[in-house]
Amino acid sequence: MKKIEAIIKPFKLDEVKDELNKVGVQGITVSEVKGFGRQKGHTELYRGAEYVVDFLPKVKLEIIVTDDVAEKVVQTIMNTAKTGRIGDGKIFVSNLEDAIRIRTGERGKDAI
Amino acid sequence: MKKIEAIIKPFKLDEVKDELNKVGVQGITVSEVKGFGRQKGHTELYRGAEYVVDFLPKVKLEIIVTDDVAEKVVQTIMNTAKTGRIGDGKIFVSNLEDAIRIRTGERGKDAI
Amino acid sequence: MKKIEAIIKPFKLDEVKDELNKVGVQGITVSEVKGFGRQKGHTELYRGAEYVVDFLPKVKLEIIVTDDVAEKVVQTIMNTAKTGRIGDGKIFVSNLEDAIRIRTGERGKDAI
Amino acid sequence: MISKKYFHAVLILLALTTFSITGAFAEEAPPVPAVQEAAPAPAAPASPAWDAKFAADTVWTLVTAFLVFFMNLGFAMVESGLCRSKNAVNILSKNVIVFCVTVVFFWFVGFGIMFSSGNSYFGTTGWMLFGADNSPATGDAYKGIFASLNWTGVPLYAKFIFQLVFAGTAATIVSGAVAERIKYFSFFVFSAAMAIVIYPVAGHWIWGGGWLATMKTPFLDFAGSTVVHSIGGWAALMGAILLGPRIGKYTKDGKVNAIPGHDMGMATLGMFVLWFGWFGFNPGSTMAADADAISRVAINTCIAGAVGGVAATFAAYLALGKPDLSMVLNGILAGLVAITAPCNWVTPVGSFIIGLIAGILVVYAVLFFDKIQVDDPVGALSVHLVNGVWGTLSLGLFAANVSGGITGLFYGGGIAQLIAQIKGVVAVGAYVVVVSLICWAIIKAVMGLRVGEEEEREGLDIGEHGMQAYPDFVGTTSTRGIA
Amino acid sequence: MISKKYFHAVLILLALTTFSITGAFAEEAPPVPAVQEAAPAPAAPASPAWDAKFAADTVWTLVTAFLVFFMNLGFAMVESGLCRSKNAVNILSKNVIVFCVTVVFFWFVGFGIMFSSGNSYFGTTGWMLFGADNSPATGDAYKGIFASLNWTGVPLYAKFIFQLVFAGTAATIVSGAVAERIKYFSFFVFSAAMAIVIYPVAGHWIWGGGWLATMKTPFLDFAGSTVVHSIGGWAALMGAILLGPRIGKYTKDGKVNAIPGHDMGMATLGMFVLWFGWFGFNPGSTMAADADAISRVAINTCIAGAVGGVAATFAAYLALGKPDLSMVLNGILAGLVAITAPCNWVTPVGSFIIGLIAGILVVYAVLFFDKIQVDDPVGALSVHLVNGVWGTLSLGLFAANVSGGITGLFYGGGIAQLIAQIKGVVAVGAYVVVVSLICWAIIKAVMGLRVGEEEEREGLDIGEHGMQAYPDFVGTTSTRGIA
Amino acid sequence: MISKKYFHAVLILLALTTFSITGAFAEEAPPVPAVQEAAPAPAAPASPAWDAKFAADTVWTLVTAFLVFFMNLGFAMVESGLCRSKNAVNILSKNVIVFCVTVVFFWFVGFGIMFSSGNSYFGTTGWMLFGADNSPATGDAYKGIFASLNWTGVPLYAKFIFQLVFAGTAATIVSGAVAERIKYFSFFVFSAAMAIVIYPVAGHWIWGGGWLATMKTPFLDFAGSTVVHSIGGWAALMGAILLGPRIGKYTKDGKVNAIPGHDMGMATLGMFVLWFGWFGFNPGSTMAADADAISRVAINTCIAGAVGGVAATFAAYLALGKPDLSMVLNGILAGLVAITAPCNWVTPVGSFIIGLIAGILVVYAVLFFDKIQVDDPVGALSVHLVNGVWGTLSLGLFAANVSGGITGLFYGGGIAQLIAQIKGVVAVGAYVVVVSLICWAIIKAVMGLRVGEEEEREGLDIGEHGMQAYPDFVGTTSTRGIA
Ligand SMILES: Nc1ncnc2c1ncn2[C@@H]1O[C@H](COP(=O)(O)OP(=O)(O)O)[C@@H](O)[C@H]1O
Ligand SMILES: Nc1ncnc2c1ncn2[C@@H]1O[C@H](COP(=O)(O)OP(=O)(O)O)[C@@H](O)[C@H]1O
Ligand SMILES: Nc1ncnc2c1ncn2[C@@H]1O[C@H](COP(=O)(O)OP(=O)(O)O)[C@@H](O)[C@H]1O
Repeated sequence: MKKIEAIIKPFKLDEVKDELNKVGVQGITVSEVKGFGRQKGHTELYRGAEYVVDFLPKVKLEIIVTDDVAEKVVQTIMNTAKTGRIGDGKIFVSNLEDAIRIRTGERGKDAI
Repeated sequence: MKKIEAIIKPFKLDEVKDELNKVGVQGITVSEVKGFGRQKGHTELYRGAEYVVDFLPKVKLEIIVTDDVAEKVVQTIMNTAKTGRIGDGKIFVSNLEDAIRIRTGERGKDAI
Repeated sequence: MKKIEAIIKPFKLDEVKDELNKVGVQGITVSEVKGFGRQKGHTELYRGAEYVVDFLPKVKLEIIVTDDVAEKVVQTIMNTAKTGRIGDGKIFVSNLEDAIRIRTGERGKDAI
Repeated sequence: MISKKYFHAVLILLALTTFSITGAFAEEAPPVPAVQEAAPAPAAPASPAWDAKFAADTVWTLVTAFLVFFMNLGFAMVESGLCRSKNAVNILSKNVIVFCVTVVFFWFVGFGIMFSSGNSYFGTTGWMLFGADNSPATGDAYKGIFASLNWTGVPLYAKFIFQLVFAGTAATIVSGAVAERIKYFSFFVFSAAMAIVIYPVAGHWIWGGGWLATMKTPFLDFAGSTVVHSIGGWAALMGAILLGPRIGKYTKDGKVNAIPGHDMGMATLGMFVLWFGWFGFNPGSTMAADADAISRVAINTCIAGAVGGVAATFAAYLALGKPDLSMVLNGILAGLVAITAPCNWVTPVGSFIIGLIAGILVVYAVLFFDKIQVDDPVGALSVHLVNGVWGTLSLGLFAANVSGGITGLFYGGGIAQLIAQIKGVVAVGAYVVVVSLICWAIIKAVMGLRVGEEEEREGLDIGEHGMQAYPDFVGTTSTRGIA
Repeated sequence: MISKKYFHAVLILLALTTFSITGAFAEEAPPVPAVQEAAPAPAAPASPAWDAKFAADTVWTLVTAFLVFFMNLGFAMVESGLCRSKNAVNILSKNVIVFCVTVVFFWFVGFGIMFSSGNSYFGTTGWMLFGADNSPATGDAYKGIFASLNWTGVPLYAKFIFQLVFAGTAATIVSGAVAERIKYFSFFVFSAAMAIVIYPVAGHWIWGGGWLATMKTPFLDFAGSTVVHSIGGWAALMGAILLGPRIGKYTKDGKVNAIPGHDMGMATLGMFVLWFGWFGFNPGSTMAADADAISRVAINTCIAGAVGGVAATFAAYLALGKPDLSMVLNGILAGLVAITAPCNWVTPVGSFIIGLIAGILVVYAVLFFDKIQVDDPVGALSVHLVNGVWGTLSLGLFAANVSGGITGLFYGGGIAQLIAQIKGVVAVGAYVVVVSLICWAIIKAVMGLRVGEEEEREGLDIGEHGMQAYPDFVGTTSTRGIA
Repeated sequence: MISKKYFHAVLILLALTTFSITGAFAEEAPPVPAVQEAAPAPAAPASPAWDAKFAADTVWTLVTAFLVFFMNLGFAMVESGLCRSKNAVNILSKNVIVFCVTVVFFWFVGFGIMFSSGNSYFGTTGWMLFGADNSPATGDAYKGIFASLNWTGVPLYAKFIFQLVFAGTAATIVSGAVAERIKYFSFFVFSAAMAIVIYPVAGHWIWGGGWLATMKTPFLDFAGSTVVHSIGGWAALMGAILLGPRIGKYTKDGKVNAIPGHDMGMATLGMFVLWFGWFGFNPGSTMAADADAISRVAINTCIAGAVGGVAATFAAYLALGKPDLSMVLNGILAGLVAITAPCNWVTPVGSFIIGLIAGILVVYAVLFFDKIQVDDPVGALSVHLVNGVWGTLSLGLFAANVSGGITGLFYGGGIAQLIAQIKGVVAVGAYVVVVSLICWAIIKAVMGLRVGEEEEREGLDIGEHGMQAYPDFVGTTSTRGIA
């Protein structure tokens, strides 16, 4: 199994979710994160004092899939979340050893 | 070492923490997430317009443990977080290469 | 590639970010988490009833780097985030299989 | 949630009532004031009939009524702030609707039961304000069916609106104690019961010329420590007991768990709004621009509230180790509730002591209710019930012969007034406990009182109202292209 | 954002104006009151010249004016609460500046256009309050240029401040309907246009002695269902149409997406503050301490608001399945808007029915505007425009001969008043639609109306104001050592 | 946190005092009014003794006092909103307790020092309001110990409550400037010092018949630009300097870091509440329903505030590039502070210019204080100190002979008044700087002023109060089964 983590722009979330749904992904876990990267933040003034807002709001998706569909999921995210502008985000893939569904105790592929 | 990630229902958090404590887990990192899965969200109306709340509030636990206790931890979470109803959540296990305690610089098992 | 996850004290975030920047790290993803560990929380009273605040606010950094700089990143975080007091946090290192930049489709090292 | 059938039925009923009344439009004379001829209303400005006292009294009564109305905001904010965010919409909704409901039913029947002439126990006329009334006339010149209010020379509508906002307050008190677990529409119905039968009947005994007001030594309650606050408090107590505690509040081994409120800024805002409103509540209860009285009442109100806050700060510090802000807020409100009954008859020194005791009392009352496992999320019982009783009794102790010859025990007036006060407290307590228990029980049988366990866990906002108070998380709403 | 050049120009202009006026300081007599000698002002307290009616009227007018001023807070909170957090600073800023701007321009020109003597269409003098005026004199004794306000015996400054806060309200209504997409400085300029030309001209027709007020059966609007609310509403409608809907509100296939507001506590707070302020808005419109009238107006206001809330609760429950809190809040406001025109001429029963219909109307109006894809984030059109019209017409139906002989259709007064009301509604609607369209169009051409797409997505707070409303996330600010 | 011993001691002291007073209950006559016989108080309503002026003046004084009281909420919200969420409970608590403490100590001693007869520097009697007083009598008819307030014909209690809420305001100003680092109980003690010695002594000089009021050309301050705002401002300045800046505010290399407030909605709410309250603050300072004066003061107040807001918008836009909302809020408050001294003696045109300058001044003052590294989280110094001084001086420039013959430099009155104003500003500044420095220093020596570094980092809410303002994160509370 693979764990796919994608950092995307917040307003793309719904679209990505819908597309993933279409390619058969049944579960996603989402969290709000702040990203620091090539996309530079802006400098703001508050009461005359400068501050750099260099952590930008992003959304992180975690998706566990079986090895065979991993690439399709990556492609789907890439196509859907892309705007072509800096700060579109990243996808990271790593290996997962085991997955368990708490409700049933099923393990491995069945648990996804 | 193993990294165990568990997505559970929020109101189970304290119970799970207590049980894990009993089996000797000394550290947990928790974050608020939103989950999309088989447990379907509901459709709400706001001023007459529909919207689907399909991301449900969940809590994610990250626990780093040595290989030998990993299974016990998984079992404990499974037993404690289970309500038997859809949406109870998942546990994911992956491999960890190294762990460091910032305060002391200890590495590996000693750092956990 | 390596995925480095660091749990640190919130007020160290800016310093760590600056130092990582200096050693060439170009991207960081940050999230707010709550940590449970050796650093004990406190017991508070609300309207006369006790409650234990044993999840303490922490910040989690996720940094993807190539294998060669991983150790330098770990050292930098360790040196910068250290206060020498309990609760300074942990660094976890794991293996990453692939990385993709959504904007360009670049993969692997180029994507970081 | 109860079925839609109920509501269709209610709507149709409402429509019918409405039509039957409006059908009579053209024929009927304007309902009020019916005996107006007896006291020609001042017509155009600068007409010779313009009466300075009449105008000043009415301005004062209305302005203070508006302040009391504003207390609805105070209650809404204190209660929401001290509860969890997942129930915020529910609590806000309850606080909004409770006043609306009170307006309708207190106008329909409550005001008539409370103030119209009738017997010693309740008024029997004056529904919807219909009936003879020639206020602003007072004393012997007054002719009409609301004789118990003829001591003040303001128009009937002014009397009514002032009493109406008081009735609203009594009902709102209940809301806090039953928060985070009661069904929305069940609370809705109980609010109506408060406005129709619970508040007006007991109120009639005291302010409507009923038996407590006509005892040899009349029971006294200047602005409602008993009439408003402890009536609300008793009804709330019954509700809280019948509902039982929130899930997780008490563990089997008797431990009390803290369930912190979600927004202390909101709670503090609410307290200040309530204090502000209290300057209408107490000084306005003169229903007349009586300069000496309103000044005295205002300063007594201010001192008791402030001292209540200081006392609660120290009491909380000594009892709990830290000056818990929620306790300080409760302490101020406790001082205000306590001074409400005696505010016209005591000196500032008396107010100081009454407020001091109130501020200490409220802290220990909160601990006490938790000990007996009556779950009151916002401290409504400790503030309104306990200190409503304390304030009512304190009048018998501290009345200082500053107005109307009322003198309490400590000022050499003997024990008569104190005994009258005790009688009133007991009588009202007994009545409200019994009747509100009956009302709660009926509602429980017909509609149910408490939301389901899962709904309680997930929050009443989603379950009862289908919305969240703070839905701004980027992933909460699944609406395309909106970020 | 428009270029700094504009603002430098404006500043210089302002400075010049200021200097030209202040340059004349020493020579000129204090501008107001110019004919003061005719009515010697009461000097020291207790002087024999002290006049009770004059004092009571002024106190009443000022206190209620303060309440109306306070409605600015209500609007700010309702609107911010019902929008998303990323636009909160922007909406708050608009609500703050709109009143400031109105003060300046309504003082400069608006008040003169609206109330000074002139022709049937607009006043032609009284800029900056300069000009002859001997109020508090009334009737024949009054000599001056603001003859349309000589019916009330309060000083000119009191008349002015009361009318000023009304003008501020009209402008604020627009803010809600154009929220979450309009440029800050474009709104700023439109606010000025409201205060200079849109509000005062139509207002002159009705309250300034213009043609609607001097028809055979004069058009009546006691406190401004038309003058304030529907003028604001029509201007808002034009703005909302010209701007188009927010990104993501309507999908191509005609689906309506919900965009929930970010803080229902804030919205509820705002509603209560507005209701509180309405007790200044309506009863204060007597601009005199006329005890009968202010009591009647107060109780009518209270009943219509409350019933509007109850009606919207049930309407929302039946139409949408749940008692949507935002709809209940809108329902109360709808009842208040509707009763604003007729509040002095109807009975409580009339108010009940007017509020009932308003509460139902507002729910379906919200659905309607979404159906025709006019995006109004806070329901401003449904509340102020729809119910401003309804309230104005209702006067022709329910006026019950309780004051001044005004009698509507249902009370046997025939159809004359109703026809007058219709004329007024149509005339004002036509005028405001045309003129506000022109104003919006000019602003669009010169400065642009709508922020860029990216700015709209990211939120106007960053784009227009460089700040966030709730910037407290630990990683948001990158300031060293601050945690 | 200081040890419990202190508090036990204080409590015992308090109890003893209380007993010694209450022990004298039965014997003593009701303390106030002692010489009441000289002026029989109006007894029952409609008695022939009822006096319209007396009633109207008292109603006005009380209603405006309530508005001023409400400003406590405004301060609490502005200050909390502009600070970080981790200190919100602390700031709210300070704002709550500061008023409570002021009530107690201003009643005990402050009012006597400020207004009772004594010498040119302080009053020497009137503790707890005990002592001869026959108000409402005025002029020669007045006999009593509060001669400096005999110009107004309201009961002593009304005079007292109005002055009391003013004293509360002065103390609250300090709270903002010392926010986010001061110990709770140290602030508590300083509040008492303000109410006992700092505010009343300087106040006596100006409003209590002291030396500044009896100079040849008396120093004038209508509603307290100096008495309230700049006294509060000077005391705050000393506190901010002694405390030093918050951790991270200034870097070693002189860079200024922004520390954004956590809730701009709260701050905006606070501003509107303050503005609303200012309509009590300024017009109420007549302490009489003097129609001309209160109308003039009200409109001047409104214009200066509004223009301050517009001016700050443009000043911020030009100086900082964007119309920073927090600056606009400060600008409005600056205009209001500035007009407070001259509001009774200037024309609207004068108010316009005074407000314009105030709005610009405040923006640059904020930048200035940051440049000299005096850390003032909420801008209290820029608003209250800088503009308190400006407003006081402006009276000497713009007074326009509209009341009492006061004429300033620009209106041909010569330089005398301006010089009197400068004297007052300097004298009060010197006094408050010295005395507050001494008070701060004593508190620092005895209890310490500043919380520990770790507590400051983690937030004062946990450290000082053991609670959080917004504790609603699902994992924050570890209470079983509660979700
Ligand atoms: N090396 C990295 N490790 C962790 N997160 C990263 C890394 N690089 C980028 N990110 C995340 O991806 C987001 C987008 O990256 P950025 O460099 O701004 O643009 P792009 O993806 O277009 O190159 C960042 O905000 C950050 O959250
Ligand atoms: N493939 C997946 N990848 C990531 N998270 C998942 C996945 N499947 C489920 N989850 C998480 O687990 C939660 C529960 O899953 P769900 O399918 O609703 O119920 P169950 O666990 O009972 O099958 C989801 O809300 C989501 O957060
Ligand atoms: N085994 C673990 N698994 C996951 N997170 C951990 C683990 N141990 C510690 N942590 C995280 O690291 C933080 C600091 O750990 P703690 O034991 O309190 O102090 P220290 O790092 O000084 O030993 C915790 O709050 C928690 O978030």
